[in-house]
Amino acid sequence: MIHYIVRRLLLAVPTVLGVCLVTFLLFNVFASPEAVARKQLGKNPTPAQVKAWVTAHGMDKPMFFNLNPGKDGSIRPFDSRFWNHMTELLLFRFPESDYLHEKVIDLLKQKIVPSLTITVPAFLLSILVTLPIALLIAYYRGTYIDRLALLICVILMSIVILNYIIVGQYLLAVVFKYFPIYGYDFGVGAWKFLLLPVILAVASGLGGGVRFYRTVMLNEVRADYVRTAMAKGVSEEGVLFKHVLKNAMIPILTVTVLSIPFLITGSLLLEMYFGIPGMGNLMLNAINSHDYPVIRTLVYIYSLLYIAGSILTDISYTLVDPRVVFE
Amino acid sequence: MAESHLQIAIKRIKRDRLAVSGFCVICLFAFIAFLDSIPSPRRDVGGVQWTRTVLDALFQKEVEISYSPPMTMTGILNRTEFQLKSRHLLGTNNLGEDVLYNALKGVRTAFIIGIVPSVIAAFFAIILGLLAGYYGGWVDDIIQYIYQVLSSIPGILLLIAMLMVMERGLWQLCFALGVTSWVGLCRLIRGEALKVKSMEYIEAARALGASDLRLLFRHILPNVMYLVIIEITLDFSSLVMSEAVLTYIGIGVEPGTGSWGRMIMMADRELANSIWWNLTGASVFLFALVLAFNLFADALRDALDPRLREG
Amino acid sequence: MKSIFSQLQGGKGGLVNLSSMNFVDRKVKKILVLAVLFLMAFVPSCGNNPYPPESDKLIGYTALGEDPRTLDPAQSSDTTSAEILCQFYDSLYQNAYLDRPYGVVPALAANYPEKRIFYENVQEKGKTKELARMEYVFKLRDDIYFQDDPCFPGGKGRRVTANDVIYSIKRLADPAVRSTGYWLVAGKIKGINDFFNKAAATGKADYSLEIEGLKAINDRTLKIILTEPFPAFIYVMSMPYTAPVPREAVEYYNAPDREGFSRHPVGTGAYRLKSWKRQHRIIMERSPSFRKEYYPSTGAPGDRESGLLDDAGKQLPFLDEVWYTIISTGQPIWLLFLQGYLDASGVPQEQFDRVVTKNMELSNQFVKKGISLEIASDLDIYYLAFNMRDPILGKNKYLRQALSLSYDTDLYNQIFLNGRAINAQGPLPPGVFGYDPKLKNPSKTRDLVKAKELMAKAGYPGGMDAKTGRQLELVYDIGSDSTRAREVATFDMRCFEQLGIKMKLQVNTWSQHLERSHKGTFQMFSLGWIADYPDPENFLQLLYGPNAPPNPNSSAFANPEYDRLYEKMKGMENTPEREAVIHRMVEIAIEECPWIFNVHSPSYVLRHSWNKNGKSHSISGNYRKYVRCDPEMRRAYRKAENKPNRAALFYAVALLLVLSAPAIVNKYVRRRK
Amino acid sequence: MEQVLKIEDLRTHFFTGEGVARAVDGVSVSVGKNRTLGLVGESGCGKSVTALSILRLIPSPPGKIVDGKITLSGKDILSLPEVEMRDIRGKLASMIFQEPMTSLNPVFTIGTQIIEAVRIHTDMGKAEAREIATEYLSKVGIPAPAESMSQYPHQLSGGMKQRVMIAMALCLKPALLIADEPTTALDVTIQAGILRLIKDLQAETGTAVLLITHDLGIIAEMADEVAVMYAGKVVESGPCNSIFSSFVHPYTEGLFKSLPSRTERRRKLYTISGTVPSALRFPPGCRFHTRCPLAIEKCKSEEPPLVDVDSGHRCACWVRAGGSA
Repeated sequence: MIHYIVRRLLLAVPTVLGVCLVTFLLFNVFASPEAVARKQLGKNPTPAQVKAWVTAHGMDKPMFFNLNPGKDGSIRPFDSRFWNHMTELLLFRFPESDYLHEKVIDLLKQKIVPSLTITVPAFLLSILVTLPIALLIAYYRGTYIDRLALLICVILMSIVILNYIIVGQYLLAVVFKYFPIYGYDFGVGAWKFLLLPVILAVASGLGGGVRFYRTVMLNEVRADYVRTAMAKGVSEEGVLFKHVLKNAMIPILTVTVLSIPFLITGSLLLEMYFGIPGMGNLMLNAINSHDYPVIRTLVYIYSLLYIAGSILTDISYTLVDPRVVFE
Repeated sequence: MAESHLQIAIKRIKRDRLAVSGFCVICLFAFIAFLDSIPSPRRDVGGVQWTRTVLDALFQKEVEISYSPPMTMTGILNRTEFQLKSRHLLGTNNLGEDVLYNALKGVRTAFIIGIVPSVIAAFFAIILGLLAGYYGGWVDDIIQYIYQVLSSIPGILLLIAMLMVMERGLWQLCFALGVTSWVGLCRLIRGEALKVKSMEYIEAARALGASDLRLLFRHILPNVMYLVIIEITLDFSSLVMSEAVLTYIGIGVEPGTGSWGRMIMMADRELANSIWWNLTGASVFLFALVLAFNLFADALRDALDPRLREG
Repeated sequence: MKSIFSQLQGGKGGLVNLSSMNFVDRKVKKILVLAVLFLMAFVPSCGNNPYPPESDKLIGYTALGEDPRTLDPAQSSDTTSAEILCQFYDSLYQNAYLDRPYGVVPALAANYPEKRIFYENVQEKGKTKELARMEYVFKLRDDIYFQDDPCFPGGKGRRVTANDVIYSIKRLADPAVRSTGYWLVAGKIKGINDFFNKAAATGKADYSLEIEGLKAINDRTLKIILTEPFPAFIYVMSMPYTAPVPREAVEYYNAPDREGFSRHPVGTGAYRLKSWKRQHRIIMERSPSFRKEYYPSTGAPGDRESGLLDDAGKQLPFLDEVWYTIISTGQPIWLLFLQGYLDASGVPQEQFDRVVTKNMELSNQFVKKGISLEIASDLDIYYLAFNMRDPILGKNKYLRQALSLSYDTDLYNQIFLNGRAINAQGPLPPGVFGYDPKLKNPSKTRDLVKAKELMAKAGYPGGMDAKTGRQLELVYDIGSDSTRAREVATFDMRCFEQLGIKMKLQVNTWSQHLERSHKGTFQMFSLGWIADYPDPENFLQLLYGPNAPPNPNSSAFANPEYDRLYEKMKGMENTPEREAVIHRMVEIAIEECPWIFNVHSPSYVLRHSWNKNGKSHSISGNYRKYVRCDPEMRRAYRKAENKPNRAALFYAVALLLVLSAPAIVNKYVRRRK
Repeated sequence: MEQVLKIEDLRTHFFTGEGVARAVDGVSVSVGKNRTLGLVGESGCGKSVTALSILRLIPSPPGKIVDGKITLSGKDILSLPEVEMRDIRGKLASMIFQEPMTSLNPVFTIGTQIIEAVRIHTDMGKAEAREIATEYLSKVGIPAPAESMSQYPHQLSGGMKQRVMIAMALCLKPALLIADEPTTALDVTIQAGILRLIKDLQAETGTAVLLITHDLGIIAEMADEVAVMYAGKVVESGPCNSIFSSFVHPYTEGLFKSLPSRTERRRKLYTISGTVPSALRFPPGCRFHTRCPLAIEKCKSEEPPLVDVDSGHRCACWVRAGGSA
């Protein structure tokens, strides 16, 4: 197994390099340094200031190879934007945020916990809620209950998440006053701020989730082994909850484990709407303030997580599917 | 053969009452988008350089001072031409703009956002997927590498990064959405092309001396087209919704383009003031189109996908 | 658990046939019951208070639109950063809290500065020129200490000296600091440009270099020499840019492994930073080393009546802590304010009609809640600029006046600003020295008859060019394609079309727009200006000839008399004489009509009854220390406004049960069969 | 003789969107203890549906047993509530399926699956059930049965899987074993072994066997009685010898003719012309008339009844067996 993981990690290296290259192209080739500088320097920057900013960020260096002699006359061909960018990312020497004047890595450390406090409960709760509902619907498959439930699922899916959030906040927090409208607290006090976002996150994913799980279940229900189990005298519920569920876990696991990296991404909208100071908010702020170093670093780190997540998915297959073995 | 498949598919869809009603709604919306795409034959008043369309001419209501509830009579700046009825059927927003008109203006944007990125994505996916599946070898390796890299970057971030470095705009958004979403389809097409490639009739055509290009586009492409069509219809809903969300968080279409996301963004604060019509107007339009497409796309997939047909 | 279970199943003929239930159902039902119980019992009791339980500290609750970009006073450019760091950093002077028109009073300085104009002979291109210089001498108070901080030996804040002020000003000219306030002193303080250039050339600023115009005579006395007379310089000395910062703190916190000086303010203000969680909350607490300062005992007319002078002579600050919750969207601010969790709020535009009546008073439902409304003039002017270099508009005063006369500011105000703005008569907004409340601009009373007469006088009777007989055509530029911009433009153009003129709209991107305005290829567009400091000079410079584009005089208005008066006014003190000069300048501007003066847009602030001593100020400053609060009133209000609605929850659960009825019925039917 | 299974006029219909498919439309057969009934017919003629109907495993909706009576060891199956039906499945009657590859649950071990079958119907503890499972695994000829218990289905070959299925089906000594094409998916070399196994175990336990197949060779080897089905109906039934020696129905004749003959190598293989009619639209009259070389006018309008042509040999045909009715 260790052998397998090592091999997968080695295979991921070219992908990581590719991600670095993509971010370089996006942020160095398509974006003009002067424009970025002006956005960061506020009202009335003097040209000298702009130039100083560009120099300080190394954005005046040549793109790929630096053939100009430096101050001491030596030529350092790899002191270029491309190579600096690559070493910065690959060696985890993350830059400072242009807007917040703080190390991106420090920002991440601050933001990750609030994001997780909302995405992890939402993630677990939504599995806990959608899976049983999907099983129930699979139990009633073919009946009008199934058709009705499916229609409701499609309807729930067709409501944009904005509406869940806006109407949910309005009803539950503004009109009925069950929850705080906005805010967050670090530590245990956070729970009362998390309830509403978590409920809304679960609700907004309910339709799609139930439908997906139902499809997975029904694909399994049609399988031959189900008939065998029924012929053995296993009750329909037993078949559903034991035989079908364990088989259905395979596709479910793929989707679930792959979505784990996104737990760290946080929920952009929920964080923005409820004032949770997490990764989503960081990202939004970076967007609005054109904070390239933050976005660049986030793209890179999330890609690493995503790659790790996909390796994790493959490993987790072995837990539910005996047919999969490492080789 | 293909003909009869199509006929069977149509028959299957016709049987599904929900899908048929979904299709009708889509047609209605498409008609509105069409009206909003052809320039109005009428001349503008006062030489204002609006790029006016038939929809503008038909529905544009005058601007009021501020909010007015649904069914209010139009008022202060009396310009009585080109009005369907002299009422604000869905009221006006804080700028006094007619909500119904704004919502109708969102239809065309929704259709563009719903279709153009898919088409762009399909373009990339078809070309790269076919090449990878057909030629295999190093071509396949390179293309697989490209989409391996792209799919390793979480879509939303890649999208944000692209929109950050580009100017904001409807077409830029379409492009960014398209470029970030072709990987899945490409994978499917590659697999399908691999499968079709080894089939006997392709072998036969090759033996008859058909060129690679001809094989690719005359013989293999039609066999993977159903995947493309399914993908495009299935993606429509999520694209329309993502436009609303992206505009809401400030990286979607630029101001001045009709957009339900923008309407929702402007309206979300109004609920507390019991001004519900603006939010409701945008949301209902969005919901209706998305629901119609969801219902229709499901039926279409069930009807077209041979894998499901046999199952 | 079991008892609840059976209760829920009901007695006779319960919803479900219990005997036939198997293990799966039981599990599902258990989860359902748990969920319902959770909803019923737990949710309403969690309460909607967004703050931790209150202690006996007196806390003020405020909202902030975004994180401050920086807490380094040399870098602040946005109002959000300024709002926060002004509380930490006092400058030599501060904006007078209650006085209107705006003025400054000493803060760290012991008194107003001594000023002197002297002349100096300068060699320029071989010729000797005599130039006027201005010398300021500032005296610092004796009891000013930096806030206690680990960067000082023993953690005790040291006394502030004149050298600290010099250090702070030098920082503005250090390219590495990336100061956004350098332009305020660049070219003004003698020798500061040399300092900047040297630093830029070597890549590192040498703070031991002397700047000619900056001298510490002794620990308490500071001399500044300006390259020209500029009385408004006292405003520069009241801005946070020039607030003294301790060199120890800069060096200590900018060490590689520390979080940076921009995150760790060490100043002399009434408050110091207690905690700052990004995108969440900034908490500031009373600084124990704050100097003895007292609430002002004089104010603007009406302040005594409205109770703003009740606390006169009391020691500042009043609040133990101020909590700034960062809320990026407007709606939560408004809702939290209504729930009593914020002490003050603006009036959101979409709420305006509901909050403010047609007579510009607070509507009854808010008055009943004890909320009060303050309408404060912001120092701004919105206007339509004509291009004075344009061959048609630039040469034709009557045409410009006619256009001005045809413009309906009142209707504009109604449509686009809920009628909240003030009809501008001239370039100066209320609250600025030299503003004349009695001023009546003859071209600002909408009068189409008169406008048409002027059109004839201008050579365009009925909008037709008298010479060529062709209809006059004018181009209106907008710099954005937003709906709003188009709406406004359409409105403006409709006004002018009534004179028979043909209007064309030119839609630009912002960069195109700037280019057109720099090249002077436009004819008219609308603009706004918000003051940097409360001196009329800041507004009147917008029409000063040498300030033509790319500088802020977008109209490229050039009038020799105006320019001469401007140069004179710039160096004058706020005397009646200066006022007369300003009035004359305004008169010229009105007569020549390079702009259509549109509106001044005031700000509307709502305050709860417990929020005492609130008064809005257009320019950022250290105002938190004046604010007082009555916690009892606040507690009572919050309690009354935040009762959760339990009935709705009950109905929701009932609805859920009804929705799940088909499944239960179906199950029952199946069993029977 | 004691009848273990007696099916009378069974009708199982499927109610689909396109109409009612009468997959089984009036089938009556019976099997006695220790006997084997072979059910023969082309695919789609309703054999499997009949089998599934016995265990009431018809997917419902859309399927439904609309009429008929099934008696299994004296119990009226169709009137039992679902809960009691569960006790019958696997205990009184068990079933093995065509696809051994997919019929076992891939994510459980073989042991788990057999033990589950045992424990559902008995009060045995885990250890006891394991013993029985191991015993039966060795009985069906699995080498190293104890080790195989912890193996997963994918680790076994197709033949082994089918043996596991048989072990699972017989471990509770059911009165009836339904074998639905048990060897179709297997290699020819393995087929004989599986069939032998079924026969051996039948001899040991006295189980009645309902063998469903389209392979007349297997019938010849295994069955005591034969019923030939066409389009949801039994067209000919009787003792194996009688049918093989003197088939009456033209359809049966067609089936036999289409067997590759050992004696006449040169002759072209016979095929029954036309295709099986869709269950949605059975032709009126005799359902075989559209393909029958002997069809007369009467066949097109009236349905032939099943009549005795020999002792216990019954046939439904107007032409060959019609005169007497």
